[in-house]
Amino acid sequence: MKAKVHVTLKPGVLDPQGKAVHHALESLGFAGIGGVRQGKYIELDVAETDPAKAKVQVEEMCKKLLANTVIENFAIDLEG
Amino acid sequence: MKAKVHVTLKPGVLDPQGKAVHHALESLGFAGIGGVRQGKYIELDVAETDPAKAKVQVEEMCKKLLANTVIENFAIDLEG
Amino acid sequence: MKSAVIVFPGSNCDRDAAVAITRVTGHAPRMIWHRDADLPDLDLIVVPGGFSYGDYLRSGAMAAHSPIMAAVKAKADKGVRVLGICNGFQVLTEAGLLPGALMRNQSLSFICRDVLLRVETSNSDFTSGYNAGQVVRIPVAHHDGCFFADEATLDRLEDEDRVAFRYCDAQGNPADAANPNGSRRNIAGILNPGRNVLGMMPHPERLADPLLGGTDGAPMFRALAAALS
Amino acid sequence: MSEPAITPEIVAEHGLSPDEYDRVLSIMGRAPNITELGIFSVMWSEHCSYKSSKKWLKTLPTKAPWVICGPGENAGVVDIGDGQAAIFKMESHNHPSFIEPYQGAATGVGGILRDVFTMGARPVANLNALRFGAPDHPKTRHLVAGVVAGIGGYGNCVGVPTVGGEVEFHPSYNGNILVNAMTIGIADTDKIFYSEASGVGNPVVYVGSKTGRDGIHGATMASAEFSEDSEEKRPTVQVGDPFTEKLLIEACLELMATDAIVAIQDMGAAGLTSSSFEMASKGGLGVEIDLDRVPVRETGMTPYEIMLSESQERMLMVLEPGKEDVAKAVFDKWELDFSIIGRLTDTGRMVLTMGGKTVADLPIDPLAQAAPEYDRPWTPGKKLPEIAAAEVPERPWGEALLTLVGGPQGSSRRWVWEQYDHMVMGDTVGRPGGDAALVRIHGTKKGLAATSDVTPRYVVADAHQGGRQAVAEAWRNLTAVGATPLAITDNMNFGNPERPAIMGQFVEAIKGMGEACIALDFPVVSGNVSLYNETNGEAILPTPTIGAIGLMPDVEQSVGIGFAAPGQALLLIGPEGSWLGQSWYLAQVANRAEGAPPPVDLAAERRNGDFVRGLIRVGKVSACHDLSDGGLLVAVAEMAMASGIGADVSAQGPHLHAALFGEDQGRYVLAADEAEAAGILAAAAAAGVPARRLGTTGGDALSVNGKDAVKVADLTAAHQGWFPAFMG
Ligand SMILES: Nc1ncnc2c1ncn2[C@@H]1O[C@H](COP(=O)(O)OP(=O)(O)O)[C@@H](O)[C@H]1O
Ligand SMILES: [Mg+2]
Repeated sequence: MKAKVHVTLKPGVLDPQGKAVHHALESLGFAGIGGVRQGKYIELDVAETDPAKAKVQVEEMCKKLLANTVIENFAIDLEG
Repeated sequence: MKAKVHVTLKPGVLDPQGKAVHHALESLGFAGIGGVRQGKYIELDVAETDPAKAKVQVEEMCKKLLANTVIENFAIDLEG
Repeated sequence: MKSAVIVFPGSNCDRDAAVAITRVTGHAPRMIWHRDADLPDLDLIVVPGGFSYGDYLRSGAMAAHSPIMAAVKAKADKGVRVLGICNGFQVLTEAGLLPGALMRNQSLSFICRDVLLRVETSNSDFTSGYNAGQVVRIPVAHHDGCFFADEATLDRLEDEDRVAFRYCDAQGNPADAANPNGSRRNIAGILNPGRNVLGMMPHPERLADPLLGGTDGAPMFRALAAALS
Repeated sequence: MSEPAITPEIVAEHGLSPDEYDRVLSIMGRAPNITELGIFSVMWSEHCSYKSSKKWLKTLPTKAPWVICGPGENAGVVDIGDGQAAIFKMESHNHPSFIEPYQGAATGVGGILRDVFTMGARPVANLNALRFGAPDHPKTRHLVAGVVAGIGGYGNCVGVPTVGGEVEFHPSYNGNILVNAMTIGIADTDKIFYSEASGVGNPVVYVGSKTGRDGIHGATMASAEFSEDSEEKRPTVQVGDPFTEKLLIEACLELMATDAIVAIQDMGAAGLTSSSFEMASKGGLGVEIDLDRVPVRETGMTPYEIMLSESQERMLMVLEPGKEDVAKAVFDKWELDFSIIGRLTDTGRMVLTMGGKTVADLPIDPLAQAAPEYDRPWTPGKKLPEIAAAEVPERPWGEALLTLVGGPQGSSRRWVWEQYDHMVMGDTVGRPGGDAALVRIHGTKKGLAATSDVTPRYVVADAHQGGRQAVAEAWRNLTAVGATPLAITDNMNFGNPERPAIMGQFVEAIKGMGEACIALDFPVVSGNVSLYNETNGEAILPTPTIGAIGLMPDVEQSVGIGFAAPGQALLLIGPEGSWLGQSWYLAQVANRAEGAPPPVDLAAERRNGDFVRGLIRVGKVSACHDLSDGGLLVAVAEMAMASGIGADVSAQGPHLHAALFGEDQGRYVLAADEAEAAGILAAAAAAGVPARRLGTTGGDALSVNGKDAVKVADLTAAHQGWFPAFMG
């Protein structure tokens, strides 16, 4: 299966990248931008074909490695 | 509206971060991982309420700044 | 030689470049703040190293889109020499003055050390102070120095003699082990078709003073001054 | 918005003892509200009030003719001649780095940089002293990788070279690593900025980043013993933004070049609370702050949150009246927040308002003066027996040497420092890998030498000798490059001071440090205390890290550790090796961490060092290395590896292992032209300095008494190989 993982900063955690991107977009003349947050997007192929089991496995991966749960949240989508 | 932008490396462009994550997952004992690709995920709030116009605007942002089209593709989802 | 160093928020090798140029050529460059949209009459523009805009999003991306880069592009089109060092190289590729992209080092770590470079061409005002094939020692200090371009672009760079420097071993071989960051074909620096724009990851300004451990960077500035005076 | 009632539980959560809370009540004359309680809590925390350590810190020598400002300000200031001053300090970020190694270490660097540029100095060098758990502990690699990346990520981006430091491994740090960061800056002596507020009515200005809910309670976290459930406290981790810091440095220095600033203070631990409090308190004034004017990045922040937030990259200033526009223009140029949030008053009170209402009103002086100060009970450490060399089994020296230089403690730290930009700013004359780093003072031929040192295994065995040794080793490392040692900053990392044995380590280490400072004319000008470094009751090795700087009048005169050429004479300055107690050899070759550590003869230390420095300054020496961990042979091996040139050395004495690997103090190895050797030995004899011909450089191997050569290339492979292999 394909797992799509989004890793985003927890609400309230400073996002210097998002802040800088926001600023840069404004100076490029884009108006009306309320806020920008930047995260990571990770795609993985896992051999596991049972969605429930795959989910558990990818969750494990997120907790152990993909996300820094001190400051980040993660969300998992499974496909096919 | 909220725009969700995925920026991913083009196929064929080497992804050392994805490779390192793959390797690290394996050494943590996760088996059966076929491949890992890492990209960026950017969330923006835009004032524009017309979906078509918002899409054009965010596409502009991607081409001008958010993605480097020499090496990256982007995809845009609009919400709300 | 009338030269200038562009200063972006987050540039941090701007002073180093100015010191080296002054030291080697006797001409002090002007420091130009990124918001100054007009550039004076110049022979050489240096886009220095550092972390412009924090290198957030992608190294060099935000600086590449700042107004001053439009002015730099216009000067480059008129043949003014433009030297991008490290972050400056990243800015020049992001701005489209040079092909390719600089990606995260293969090791994923920042790397600061002296490396050996083979001078690939002496046919430019930047490299005419060296002999083609000469091996020089110059430091790198970067996180995103892995030069990437598609095969066709790489072939064209080679066919047009636009590769300026390659990472090499002591014998001058562009060996894998001598490549600090995974750059395609060990490329450390490239020229534009007009040969008036050079981007390179290593820092020639860091070794232009014997007290800092070497002077292999000095011939670049000396040659530029000779050509442009 | 309803505020929580002040219950005994809430008081306890704020780290205030019932006794301390009674004092709060008597100062306030009423029960505090939650914001006021929060302010008391952070101001009286160990971190801000130094309540356990103050009594002893006061005993350290802090004066010398060249000291411009000792402890008490953001950083220490020493005169380096020609109207210039060096400003420096070291600070710990131990707990945050254990919880989130990248951000914890990064924000540690950010914080110490701010302490230095707050005073008007441009930061010119960073150092970092790191201590991790056992290499085979499951968390160690992750922590090493994160901390090193974080230090590099921050320092590289702000463009200040990271030129030196230490890395050690020991199981006592398994659950409590140490991350001590040091910054050195240069200022003009007539442009130094202090934090003492003055001028009733003067505007109080906030600059830098916006305030969020970061690290609320960070200061109290740094003052409480660690336990497994501190994982719960995770959201207190702050994220650093080195790009904003770089802008803040440039903006502050630009404004400092004008005469707009009366006083300035960074917002460090306890953020807006401690910065505003300390500025007003030092000036004997009051302060009024309108919290609605504090730039915030989140909605609905309470007064409590705004006052206690530890968001990074922020500064508080008092301006000359009428200079608001000048200052605002500078911060606008650098695209940083700028807000006039209040003014100084003559009431002696801190009055906070929000939404037009007073949300806190406390007296400044009584609060500051009533800050608890404890004379905690302490017990002296037990004296350990001296280990006789004869009872330590002897192994072939080549094998022992490879073990030492190729192991976790003795291997090269190149893997670490190559992730740090150590050359940016174009003045790094002495790069990492030698005894002290050497940074040229921009535009001059002078240089500052810098080092950080402590040998915790000595301190745990005998805190008094260990304290002396830490200072002496720092002094020696500066001397070994030719510099005149000037002053130190100390970072006292210890366990729980409420335990008399730990308090005893602290007290004895301070006594030893103080003696060494006096004997070596090496005052303490700044420092930091980090207590409660324990996990589940297990304390770290007592670790009083010494950061030190020295002055090199002409950087061209300095020497490095690498042999300059083959055929050079090698000389040993100082006594023969004899002391194996607490040595690397005993621990790593004989597997025994035992005995008394080497004593430090401070008079000999000074005499030998002054002699060596004198020789270097007159150009008689081509390479120099002090002897420390691993003794004579490890030092010679490091000199050989640094140059790729071998050497033969002669060893004397009844026990070869003690002669080669003993860690006796106050010693150096010098290389010199053959023609100079006799003269140097004669001068040493005249000066009463023990010295002898040790050997000769040359070839591609190291040998002892002409025998048993070990190839330099093999030593180098082992020395360079361990760290990268460990990190994978
Ligand atoms: N964390 C670090 N960052 C930068 N340099 C380091 C670090 N750790 C060690 N070094 C450098 O490695 C060299 C050897 O360190 P160390 O063995 O502690 O030196 P010494 O024994 O002379 O005190 C020194 O130049 C030191 O500055
Ligand atoms: Mg040393």
